[in-house]
Amino acid sequence: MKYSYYPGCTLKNKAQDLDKYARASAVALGFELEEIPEWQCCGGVYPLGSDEIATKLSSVRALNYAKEQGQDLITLCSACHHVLKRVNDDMKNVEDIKNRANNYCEFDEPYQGETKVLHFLEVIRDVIGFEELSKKVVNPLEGRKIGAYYGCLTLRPGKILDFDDPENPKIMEDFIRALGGEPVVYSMRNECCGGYTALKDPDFTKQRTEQIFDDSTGFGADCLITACPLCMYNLNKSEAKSKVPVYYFTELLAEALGVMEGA
Amino acid sequence: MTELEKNIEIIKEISGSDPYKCMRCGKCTASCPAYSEMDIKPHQFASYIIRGDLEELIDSKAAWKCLSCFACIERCPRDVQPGKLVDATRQIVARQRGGDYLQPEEVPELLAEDLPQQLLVSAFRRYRR
Amino acid sequence: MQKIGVFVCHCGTNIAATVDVKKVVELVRYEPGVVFADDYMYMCSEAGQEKIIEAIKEYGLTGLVICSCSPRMHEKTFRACAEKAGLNPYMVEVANIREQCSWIHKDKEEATKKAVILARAAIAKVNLNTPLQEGESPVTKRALVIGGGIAGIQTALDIADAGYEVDIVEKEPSIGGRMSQFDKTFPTLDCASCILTPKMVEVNQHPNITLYTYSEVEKVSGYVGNFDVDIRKKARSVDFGKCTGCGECQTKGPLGKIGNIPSEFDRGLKNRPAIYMPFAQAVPAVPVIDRENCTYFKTGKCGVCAKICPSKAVDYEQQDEIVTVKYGAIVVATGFDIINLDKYGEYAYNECPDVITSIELERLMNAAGPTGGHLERMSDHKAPKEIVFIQCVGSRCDDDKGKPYCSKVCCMYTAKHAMLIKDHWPDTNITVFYIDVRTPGKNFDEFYRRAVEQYHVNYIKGQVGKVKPQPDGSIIVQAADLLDGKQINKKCDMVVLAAAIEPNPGVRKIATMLTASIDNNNFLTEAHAKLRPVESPTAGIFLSGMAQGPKDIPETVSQAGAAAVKVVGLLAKDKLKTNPCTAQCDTLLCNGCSTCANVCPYGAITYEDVQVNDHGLRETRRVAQVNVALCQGCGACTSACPSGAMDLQGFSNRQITTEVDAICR
Amino acid sequence: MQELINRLKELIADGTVVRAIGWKKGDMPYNPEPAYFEKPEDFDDFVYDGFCGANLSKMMIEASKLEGKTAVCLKPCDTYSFNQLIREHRVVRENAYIIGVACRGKLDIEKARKEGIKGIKSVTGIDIEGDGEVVFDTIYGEKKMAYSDLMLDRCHVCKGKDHVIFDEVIGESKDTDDADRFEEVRKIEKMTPEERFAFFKSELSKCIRCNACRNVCPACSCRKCVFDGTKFDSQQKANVDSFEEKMFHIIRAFHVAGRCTDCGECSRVCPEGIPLHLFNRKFIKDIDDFYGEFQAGKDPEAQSPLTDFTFDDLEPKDAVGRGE
Amino acid sequence: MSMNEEKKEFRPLIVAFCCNWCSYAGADLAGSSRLSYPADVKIIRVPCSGRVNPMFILRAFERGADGVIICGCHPGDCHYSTGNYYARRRMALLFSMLEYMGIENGRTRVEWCSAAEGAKFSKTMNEFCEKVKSLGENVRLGDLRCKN
Repeated sequence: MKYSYYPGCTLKNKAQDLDKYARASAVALGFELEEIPEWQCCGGVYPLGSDEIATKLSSVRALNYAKEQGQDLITLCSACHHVLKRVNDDMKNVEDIKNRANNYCEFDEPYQGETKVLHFLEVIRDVIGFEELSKKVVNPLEGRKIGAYYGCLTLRPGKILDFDDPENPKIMEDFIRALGGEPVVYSMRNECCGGYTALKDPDFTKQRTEQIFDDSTGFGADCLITACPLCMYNLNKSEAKSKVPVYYFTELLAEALGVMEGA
Repeated sequence: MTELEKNIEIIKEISGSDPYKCMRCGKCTASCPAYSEMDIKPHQFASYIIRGDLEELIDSKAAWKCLSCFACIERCPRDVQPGKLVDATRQIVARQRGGDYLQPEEVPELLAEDLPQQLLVSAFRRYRR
Repeated sequence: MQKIGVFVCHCGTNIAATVDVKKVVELVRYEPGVVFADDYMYMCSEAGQEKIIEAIKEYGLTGLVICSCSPRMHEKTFRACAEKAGLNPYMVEVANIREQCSWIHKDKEEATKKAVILARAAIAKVNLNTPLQEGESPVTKRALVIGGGIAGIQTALDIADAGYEVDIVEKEPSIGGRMSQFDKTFPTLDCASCILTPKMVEVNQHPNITLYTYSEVEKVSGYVGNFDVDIRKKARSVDFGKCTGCGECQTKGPLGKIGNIPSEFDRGLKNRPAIYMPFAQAVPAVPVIDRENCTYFKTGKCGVCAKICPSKAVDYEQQDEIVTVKYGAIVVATGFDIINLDKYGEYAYNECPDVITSIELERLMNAAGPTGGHLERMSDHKAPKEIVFIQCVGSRCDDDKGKPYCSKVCCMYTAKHAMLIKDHWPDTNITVFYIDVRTPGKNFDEFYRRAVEQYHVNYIKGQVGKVKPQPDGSIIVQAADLLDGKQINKKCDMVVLAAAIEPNPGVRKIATMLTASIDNNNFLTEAHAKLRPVESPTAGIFLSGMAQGPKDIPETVSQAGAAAVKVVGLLAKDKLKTNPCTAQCDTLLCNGCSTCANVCPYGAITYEDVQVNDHGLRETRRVAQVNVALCQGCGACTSACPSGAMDLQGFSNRQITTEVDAICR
Repeated sequence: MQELINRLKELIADGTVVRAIGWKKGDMPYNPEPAYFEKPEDFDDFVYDGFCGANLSKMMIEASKLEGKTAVCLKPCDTYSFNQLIREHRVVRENAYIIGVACRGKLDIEKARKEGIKGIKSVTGIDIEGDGEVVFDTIYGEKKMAYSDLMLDRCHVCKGKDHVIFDEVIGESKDTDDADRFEEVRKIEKMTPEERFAFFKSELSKCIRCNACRNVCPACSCRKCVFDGTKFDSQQKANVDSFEEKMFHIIRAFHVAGRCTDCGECSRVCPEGIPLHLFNRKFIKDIDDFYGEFQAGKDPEAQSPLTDFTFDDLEPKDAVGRGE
Repeated sequence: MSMNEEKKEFRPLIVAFCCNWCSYAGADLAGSSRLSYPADVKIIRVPCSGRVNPMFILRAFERGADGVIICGCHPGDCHYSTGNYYARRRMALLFSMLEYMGIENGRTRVEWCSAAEGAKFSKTMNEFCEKVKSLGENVRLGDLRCKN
């Protein structure tokens, strides 16, 4: 199975781990990631005004490219996942944006949201299946109590992203279980880490991440996983981090699949 | 249509949400992780807009403190989506006033070495036009 | 040519404010057939009707057009008025210039123009009206009540006491419904079972009442006065005649008293065995075997209950039985349930056993409940010291977020719960997060104020954002106090959700069978929101209880009584007037092709060979015959008929065509 | 043909039937006409060849009322119409003796005319059994055409060579189906609304309200047509200028929708050459698309699509704008 | 808006066939809730959407209607159990035929509207009027004759 792959800017740079372990794991799991040539940054956030199009065009181009290849589009970064899915939803359902974006892009045929956008985890859940995944695990993460930290962008708005139940998600927990680890459920897992305010209000994000660590360790987590480079950054800024390491979910995946070395 | 109603129409258009649907239940405010930072609370955005107190919103600290975490949008029982009203306020500042919360000159100073690109672009999008 | 009188109603200012009534009168006066036109302030008033009667007599009117409110409102009134003056009631047509004109248009000129057009269409139609005679149909003097909760019980008792036979169909093994699950009732704190159980017993012993428990309505045909209903009596696997209700089978079964199946009655807070009575006071006191969960039915082995039954009442061979019964009237009292809370993950209902619904709390506080009436947390069986109530969970929501309506009873039962808890366990702190406290009703606000003033229940305005279970087993409720402008993290050890109520999910299927209309929220629609609140628009179908809309017990009981009176009023008649607007076949045009019979929902069309004289040509032809007693006047046959032989009286092809012409003129 | 004549005579002689319905010679070699045959000498004019296109099933409506049985010659496609008439109780099965006659496609004289063949004196090669070319002896000399080129359009989309109801079959039929039945409809569907409107307007403007389509149609068997009656104030206005062609032809097609077997007689008899079958075939195509394939007359027990439904039928709004 | 301007504006003529049990009651509810829709809509009460003969629709167009809408109970909720199911098939085929003949398909519509859906009734009528208005005068079916 081949997928168009949209890595996004951060994965090329600060979050190379998220990317490289994903690629190695994909090979081990038997699917191929074809990076979209000349992709442009998704913008990191969905535009503030629902009536804007200029800031949506880079996503539209990537989506249309995947459509032309006849492939589903995979992303890993929670921000790209969020933006691509929402823009795709606009292209499918919002007449005005669809028309304006297509007028601007002048594709061979108009893009109308045909591409299916999938998060890497969704491919594992919906295409490969957790049962199949657990069969491929060579180094089960036995005895590890892992807290899934979802943050906000992967889950919300739940109706459009259609990723998992936004209030009570279980995809990452099932993932951890499939890898042989023990998922730790805690209520802060879908609460915001403070996000981009880290730039101007680092103290505030610190408060947030402390609460996240308190809650997750309170329930017994000995490490956290995330899919978001920004969450990773903010969590890493916390002092608690020394006791509780934070990993990209792909890193644990690669470890369990035994492909860390080649990555 | 009154002047006030026209302004509300503009906000409706930018935000794609309708402040008149708000029933003042406060679930947004209850959900907001940035509550402590906000001088005007999320649930008040709808009432400020309906009252026509756009100036106060625009001048507020709150408009820039929203984390865009969508908790209020997800949970709002009336589908008012207060987070979108906050975003719309920022847009009005950017579109009508050219005011930005983040100036390019500030950036080098704020830049940490391990800062992910995602943070920078997000912040730029959120704080500026 | 008809002699038509046109009467234009002002309806006070309801019509006259937007429609120039005088002008309408002037403009329709010269329409073909019109010999008299006048206006009046209130046409439906006695004086208005007197005017009509006088005009009929004075001008020898043969047809009437009343321009007024909707015919659904006063067509009957004006027909009766015509009849009084000796005019066939079906020579009356109503032009709806209120609901469909004055009330929705603002521009007076435009509304007046439209009113004239609507009047013209009605005049054109009356020109083609023919006097119709109502037929008669007999009334089966027996009523069916669907649902055996307090609404159904009360309706059945009232009908039975009036001397008519009535059957109750209840899908559960026992009657009693939701009320039997409650502990106490507001605003007087009576014990629910103390006031309900005697009624249940009365139902069981009443000579005029037949109970079909563990049964469902399968099929309904017929019409007002003459319904045929198929009732499926599900196999109980216990012989009614032999069972003494001793309960041995439940207590001494393979799992003893405990069982391993979540008890529906106790909302899953307790288990039950596969052979069970839902609760001790069940009526009838005859257990059922839940075949899906019974080891014997699943594996063919076990049979313990049959062995221990002292009266040999267990019968594994019992089959479902379908009985067909005739009824004159049907009451829908299917009640409610609370919504599924899967959509509201922020309240952690599915994750945390100590987050419960109000109805679960009822069971927890009930002496016969899973904890014997001791309020305890389901997680560690400790008594909660700090309890948070969350109001409006799924009520008052936007379309896809939940129910758009107020569930009406939650504010009051929450105050009740708070007071009862404080009464029994005074050292418990109680906080209620509310959006609005709604207490319209006799002694209702006083009741709520007592909770605050006497019991010191802490009411905080602000919906809860998130319920966060903590590592130490406590729960933090993240909310806002909107009046104080604070975000609150309230630590507690139990959370009670006031989940929205919704009509029993089975009601949709029943409504479809009854052709009773239902609204977007699956509540049954009443014939008129104010004036006919316990009747469905479908004749012979009546509404009782929550099936019609959210209401509390006193309201339910009064509505149940009202529905019963309507039923009794119907059953008291020996004959019903039938709608004369039935289909009619022109035998000279009929091809005998059977197309019409294929679409008739009532089987009212048969074919007969008849002798016809078609302009001198005498021959025997196979032609359609309409049984007017069965025909309900839908007209499906008329549009299926290619030759135009089939026509509908009162809505004939020519009448509708002429209306079209009048409107498009 | 002789075998057919002999058999019909035999059936009358042995009292099985009282009369037969078939074709007799017309004033031209290419226009035979339907006729009753009772006495042996009636059969002198009997003909059955490639030009005998008329569907005789409708004649059984009246013949059913006569004393004694009637033998009726039905081509494979005509038997569908007969079945449909049975379903509608318009003919009495017991009063008919159905001879399934062989068919290798019926001919359209207009096709010859289009080729410039005029002044026809006689035609050969139109026998049912033959398989050669059709030869016209004309006042301008001999002209030839391939049988298939001369065939009616409807025969190119033949429903099949099997009779769906019969008492006996005489002769061997051939499959002539070599075109897509709905191609013409599809072509129109693909036009712009303006083109479609112009097309139908120009076709229907040829209508001279002669009612030939109505009279020949086996599904149009009403004792009295709604357009002749007063039930809708829609009396035939042939003599005035207000005959509503669109209304008439839409309603006619609508009334036969789900009952029309697509026998194509309407178009065959139209003196103005209006392709009336395009209305019926549109309904047939829509019915197939919306509610599953249905062939009227195939199964006399089958419920007509318009007197049937499923709970999740297509919504009218989805029935239109499909080409957009 | 002054009266003069209004005269210039094209106002469509719309005939609405409403079944007595659901849609006509829905229209009444729209009325008692004061949910306005254009006066261009004129309602004809029929017992059931299954009563609507295609003849009526063509007749309306012939006599100058610019749009025809048929409203009935929601499928499954027909007062007579099945009338709207037959109507649904009839109208699907008729509308498709009209479209095939080049008639703008926005001029016809079927809407299911219950007695409780006053708001939907009003919204539907507003939308339909808007649509028909945008199509302009009904030239193609206004004259059912095909003679020029």
